[in-house]
Amino acid sequence: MPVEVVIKALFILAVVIGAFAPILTWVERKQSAVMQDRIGANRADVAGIRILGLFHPVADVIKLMTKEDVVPQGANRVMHLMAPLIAAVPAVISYAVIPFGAVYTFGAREISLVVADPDWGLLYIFAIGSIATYGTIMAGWSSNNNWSMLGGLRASAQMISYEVTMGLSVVGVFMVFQTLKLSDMALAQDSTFRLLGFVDVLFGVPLPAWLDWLRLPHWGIFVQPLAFVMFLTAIMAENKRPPFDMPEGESEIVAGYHTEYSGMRFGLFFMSEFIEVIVIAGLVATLFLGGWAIPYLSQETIIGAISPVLGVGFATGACLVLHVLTFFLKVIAMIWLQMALRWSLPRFRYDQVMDLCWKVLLPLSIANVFVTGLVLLTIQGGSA
Amino acid sequence: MIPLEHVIGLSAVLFVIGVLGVATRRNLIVILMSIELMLNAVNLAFVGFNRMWPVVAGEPRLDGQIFVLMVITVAAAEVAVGLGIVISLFRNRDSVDIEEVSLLKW
Amino acid sequence: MVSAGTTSEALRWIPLLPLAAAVFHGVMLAFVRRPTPRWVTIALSCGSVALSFAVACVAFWELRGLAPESRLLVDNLYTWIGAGIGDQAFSAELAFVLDPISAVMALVVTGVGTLIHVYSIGYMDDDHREDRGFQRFFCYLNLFTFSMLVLVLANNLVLMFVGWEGVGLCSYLLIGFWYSDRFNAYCGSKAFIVNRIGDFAFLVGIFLVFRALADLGAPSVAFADIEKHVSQLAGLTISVPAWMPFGPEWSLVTTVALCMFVGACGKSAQIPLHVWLPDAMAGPTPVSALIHAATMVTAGVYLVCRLSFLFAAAPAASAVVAWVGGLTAIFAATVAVTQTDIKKVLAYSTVSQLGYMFLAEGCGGYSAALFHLGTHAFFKALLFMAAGAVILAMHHEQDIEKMGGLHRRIWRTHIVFLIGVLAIAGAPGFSGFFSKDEVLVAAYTSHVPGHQWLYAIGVATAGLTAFYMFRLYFQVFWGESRVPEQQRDRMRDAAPVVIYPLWVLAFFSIFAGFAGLPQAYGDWFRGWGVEESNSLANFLGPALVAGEGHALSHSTEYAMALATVFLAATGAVLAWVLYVRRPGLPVRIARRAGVVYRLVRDKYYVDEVYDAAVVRPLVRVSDRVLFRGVDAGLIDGAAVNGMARAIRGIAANGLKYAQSGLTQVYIFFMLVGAVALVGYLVR
Amino acid sequence: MTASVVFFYAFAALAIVSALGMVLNVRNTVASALSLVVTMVALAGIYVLLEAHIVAVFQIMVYAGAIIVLFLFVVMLLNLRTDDFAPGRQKLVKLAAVVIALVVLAELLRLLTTGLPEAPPLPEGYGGYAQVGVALYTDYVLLVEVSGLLLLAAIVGGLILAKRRIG
Repeated sequence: MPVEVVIKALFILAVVIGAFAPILTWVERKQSAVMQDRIGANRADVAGIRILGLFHPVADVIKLMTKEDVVPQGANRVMHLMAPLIAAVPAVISYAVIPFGAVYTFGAREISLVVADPDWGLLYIFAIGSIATYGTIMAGWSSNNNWSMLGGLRASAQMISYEVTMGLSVVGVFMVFQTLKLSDMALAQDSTFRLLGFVDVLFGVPLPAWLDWLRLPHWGIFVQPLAFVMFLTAIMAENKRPPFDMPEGESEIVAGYHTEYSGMRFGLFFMSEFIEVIVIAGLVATLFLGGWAIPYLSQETIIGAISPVLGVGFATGACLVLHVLTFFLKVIAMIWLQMALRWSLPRFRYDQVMDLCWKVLLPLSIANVFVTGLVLLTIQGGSA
Repeated sequence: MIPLEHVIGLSAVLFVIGVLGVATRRNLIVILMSIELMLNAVNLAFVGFNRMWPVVAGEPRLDGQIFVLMVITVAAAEVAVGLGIVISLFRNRDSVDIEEVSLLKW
Repeated sequence: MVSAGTTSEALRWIPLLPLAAAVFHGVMLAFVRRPTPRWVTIALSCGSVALSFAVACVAFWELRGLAPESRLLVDNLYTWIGAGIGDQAFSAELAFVLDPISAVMALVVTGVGTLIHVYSIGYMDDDHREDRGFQRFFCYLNLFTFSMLVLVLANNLVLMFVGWEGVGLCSYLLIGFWYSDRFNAYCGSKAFIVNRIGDFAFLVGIFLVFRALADLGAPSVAFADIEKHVSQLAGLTISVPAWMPFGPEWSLVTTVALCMFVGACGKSAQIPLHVWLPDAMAGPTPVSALIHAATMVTAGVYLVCRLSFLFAAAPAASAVVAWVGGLTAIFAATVAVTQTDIKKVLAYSTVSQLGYMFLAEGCGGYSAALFHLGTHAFFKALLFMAAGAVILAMHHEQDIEKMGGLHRRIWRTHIVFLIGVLAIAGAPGFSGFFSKDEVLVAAYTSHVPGHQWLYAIGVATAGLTAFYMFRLYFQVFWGESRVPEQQRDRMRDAAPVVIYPLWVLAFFSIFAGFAGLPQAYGDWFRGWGVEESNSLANFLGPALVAGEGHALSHSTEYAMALATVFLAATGAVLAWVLYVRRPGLPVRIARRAGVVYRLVRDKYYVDEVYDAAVVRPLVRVSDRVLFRGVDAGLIDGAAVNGMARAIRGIAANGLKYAQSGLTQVYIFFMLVGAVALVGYLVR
Repeated sequence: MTASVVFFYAFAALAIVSALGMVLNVRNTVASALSLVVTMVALAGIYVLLEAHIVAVFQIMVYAGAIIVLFLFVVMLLNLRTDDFAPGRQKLVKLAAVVIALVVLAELLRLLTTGLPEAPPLPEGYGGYAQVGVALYTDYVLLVEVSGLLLLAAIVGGLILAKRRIG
């Protein structure tokens, strides 16, 4: 295994698990506080230093680590212990295929900023995501607790339902970008398209030259806006966070599938949710927001602009840094969006969740596929 | 390289395990799962043979893999209906024991 | 396989338009509860047929524009039946072809059809029964037009057979249109069943041709392919058991031709399958005009023309055609003399005229046959429709004994009827004169055994025709009125929509003859810029096999025509004497003739003979042997119930224990089977 | 022995063991189902080793991600904690079935004694989603259509079977 891959993997793990995930617990509390006009977490201190309550995550970890790890009576011990791991691992390894930068050429060396880049990257994420379901189900079943089992039951139904919609809603996206490979997808979005180009294509009216300047980044959200909404909805439902937290539903079934968990095992469920938030943010950014792409400034443009001044090598390096920063900026924006949604919307009723999936999103996503196909056919001259 | 005899052999072993499950277990759900196992064994054989002859007459052929995809599709349909039957059976008999379901006889 | 030809996509609309109307009516009748407004029905039905006529005209014009040898329009919709690969590939296309023969037919069918559709509006106007007869009638009529056009335009035998059966079906439906009367339903069934006999032979013919062509390595049923291989076919024979007549080897072409001719006999009401046509008059009069005079019954004539190359290759079959046609002509003419039902007379006249056409075809005068077919379509349709107008005026009274002296009351009908009578009788200048002349010339000049006799029969029939037609005319329109008093004053001509189509037909009955003016008369107009007068024959020529050219001197032709006209005039005068001057005479003659009169009046007892020889034994065998013995006893008793009883016995006493209801026991048995199978494979 | 061969035997052993675990576990249906998931995943691994990536992904997505979850869902819905069935009625038949199944295995393995050809190297781009997609929508388009119909029928059928009351 090349060193490069290890470095990239370590980097992403460090960023995601080491930095983002713990801070997210704090972010969530802070954001909810802001939205509810409170101050939020600010008490934990080390020798009187509070820095906005940033010590709370540390304190939380210490608390969870030191708590007793209870296995309830009559529970299936092995399954009970394994469940949190199965929930957490897929979330972490999905990050392997999300590119956080483009391919950069340093002399003879090509550096691609993605840990693993299979052709079927998107399918990989779906496949891994479907494994994550088992953690929840096992937790719910093995706890020997009716609330837990109800939670597991709800989780299984909800997750297989939304998996279908999630898959179908992005079909339009990979029809547009003609690839399932996430790095290619991001690369395809590193360009722009004419906002009024459809006039030219549909009616054969050539656009005046000045209108050619009215351009949008060739991002998924602009070419597949409906898919963006549907995919975000479906994947948030997959993550089981509010407003889709039926499997936990603390006002109904105590705490759902993790009622009987304590200590770091509970922490793992907790963490896996946050890691998934980051995965969702990264995935949505890659699919719909151009990934690492800087709007209106393609890779060649940037390198071409800087290299006369500072040389190609430095220019490439600068571009790399800019791209990675852009990517994480987008990830942060998407995390913020999820947090805002989580604290804005009340929990759905169970039948509403199912109705939304099967009666709204699924037909819409199929319609989206049709319309996308039609548009693509028109643009390509309809000779298919 | 992976010896293909062993792939097919593994397929045969898994198939027979599935057969055993169908023939000996009384839990209808487990029987359905055993059928899935048998289908999977067949899939494995398909993929193995496909790997053995990927190119036919100078043209890459994916027939084996496509068949597997179709088998998966059929399996999904089969499970949907099969589990529907299980649920309605359980509703009527309060059990999924296949030996309970023996009314259809002389 | 479609032979080379100019592609013309317009062709498909000729049959499809009437079909569309029929389908619309069918849907409205079957699925829509509310009645369709009459004007919709009328506009759709008449409009579609008229439009189809227009398309046919356009296509005809396009056809005329082509060089004579390559006059062939083709519209290949799709491959209907495809089988086999390579050399043995067989395909029957759903393709329409328009060559001169089918062009003439298509024009006649759509043209006369349009007029009859219009006429039907008036004729069926009083049909207010609750089964929505008006729309039903037009539905059938459109369906018929469609089927007939498929028959005419088909490029292969199988497609033609579809149209053939379609017209048979429509004929059945329309004869029994007023099905609440049992007799009408009976007549419909009779027509259908008698036609089946012919159709069976036709089907055998198709199979034989297909089989023979397959043996030659070119399986096909397309006319073009058959024609291409006809010389090879001529050498083939069929082995039959030695005890059969003419065995043990039959000439294939002759057999096929005879099979086809039997089919034609059924459809065109030739001896011995003519019995259905007079009974078919039970249907509404427009139907009699369209189906049983102008178009469907000529399908047989058309078939023989279509396969003229086949008949030309089989002289024996041709002779049979000629003789059957001739005998039918005179036979039906004699019967027509004695009938008193106005439509029956016309029906027998139709049979007789069809016999004429076959006579011409058997003698090699295919274009003469088609010529007569066309003119006959005009004047016979005219006669039927005029008769229909009379019937309307008489409030559905059809017995001519109860008419008489109508010329004053319904003078418009009278005039057109007279034109029709003159045309069919062969009055010089009228269309029938020329076409009949051509038929007789063909008979005179042919080499069919006994062609002199055939000619004599033809001439005699011409005289008889004039006699019975004038008899009909005088009985109906002249002499003393035998109409009941109170009805007499209320009689008037039918509505304009009924009468106007008659004028059109009357026009054609007079002048259609000039389309195929024989050269002998054409020469009279030479000075007027007419070079080739016999344009119809010239037009048809390339599509038909070359007939035996008749090198008759003009003077011979004039002499022949004169003889015919003289006989016809004699017949007409005789009719006048018998039915106007001395009305009492016919009865006395009939009484004197006694047995002969009764024999002829009762149509030579053909129906009775068939009834005794075929129908009754068949019914008896079906009832006693097949139903009670075979079906109830053998099949129901022994096979169905016996089998069930046997199985019940076996199953109840032993096999039931295998059905334990335990799924896994079944699985076990399955496994045992699998082990056996796999074990056998790896043995 | 390369890494892939080692992985193959590891996955094969895992598949066999977990399959046996599924069939032999008579107490806990959920555990059976989870064993089956392991078999599925192991098979997916073998598919990857056999360079059938798309099949592997779908194996996990559909089998592991949907079908077995559905099994688990039903088990949990019916709350089948343990198999407490009445004493069986057909012990002998089952014993015979086991024997016969083993005979089948012997027969199948006997078929294998003839040497199979070595797996040839694969052409460029073989088995990618593009190629699979093209094959699906050209040569096998009828199959795709029919399976779509089958799925629809299965959805309707499953719905009607599992619904408590119609209407």
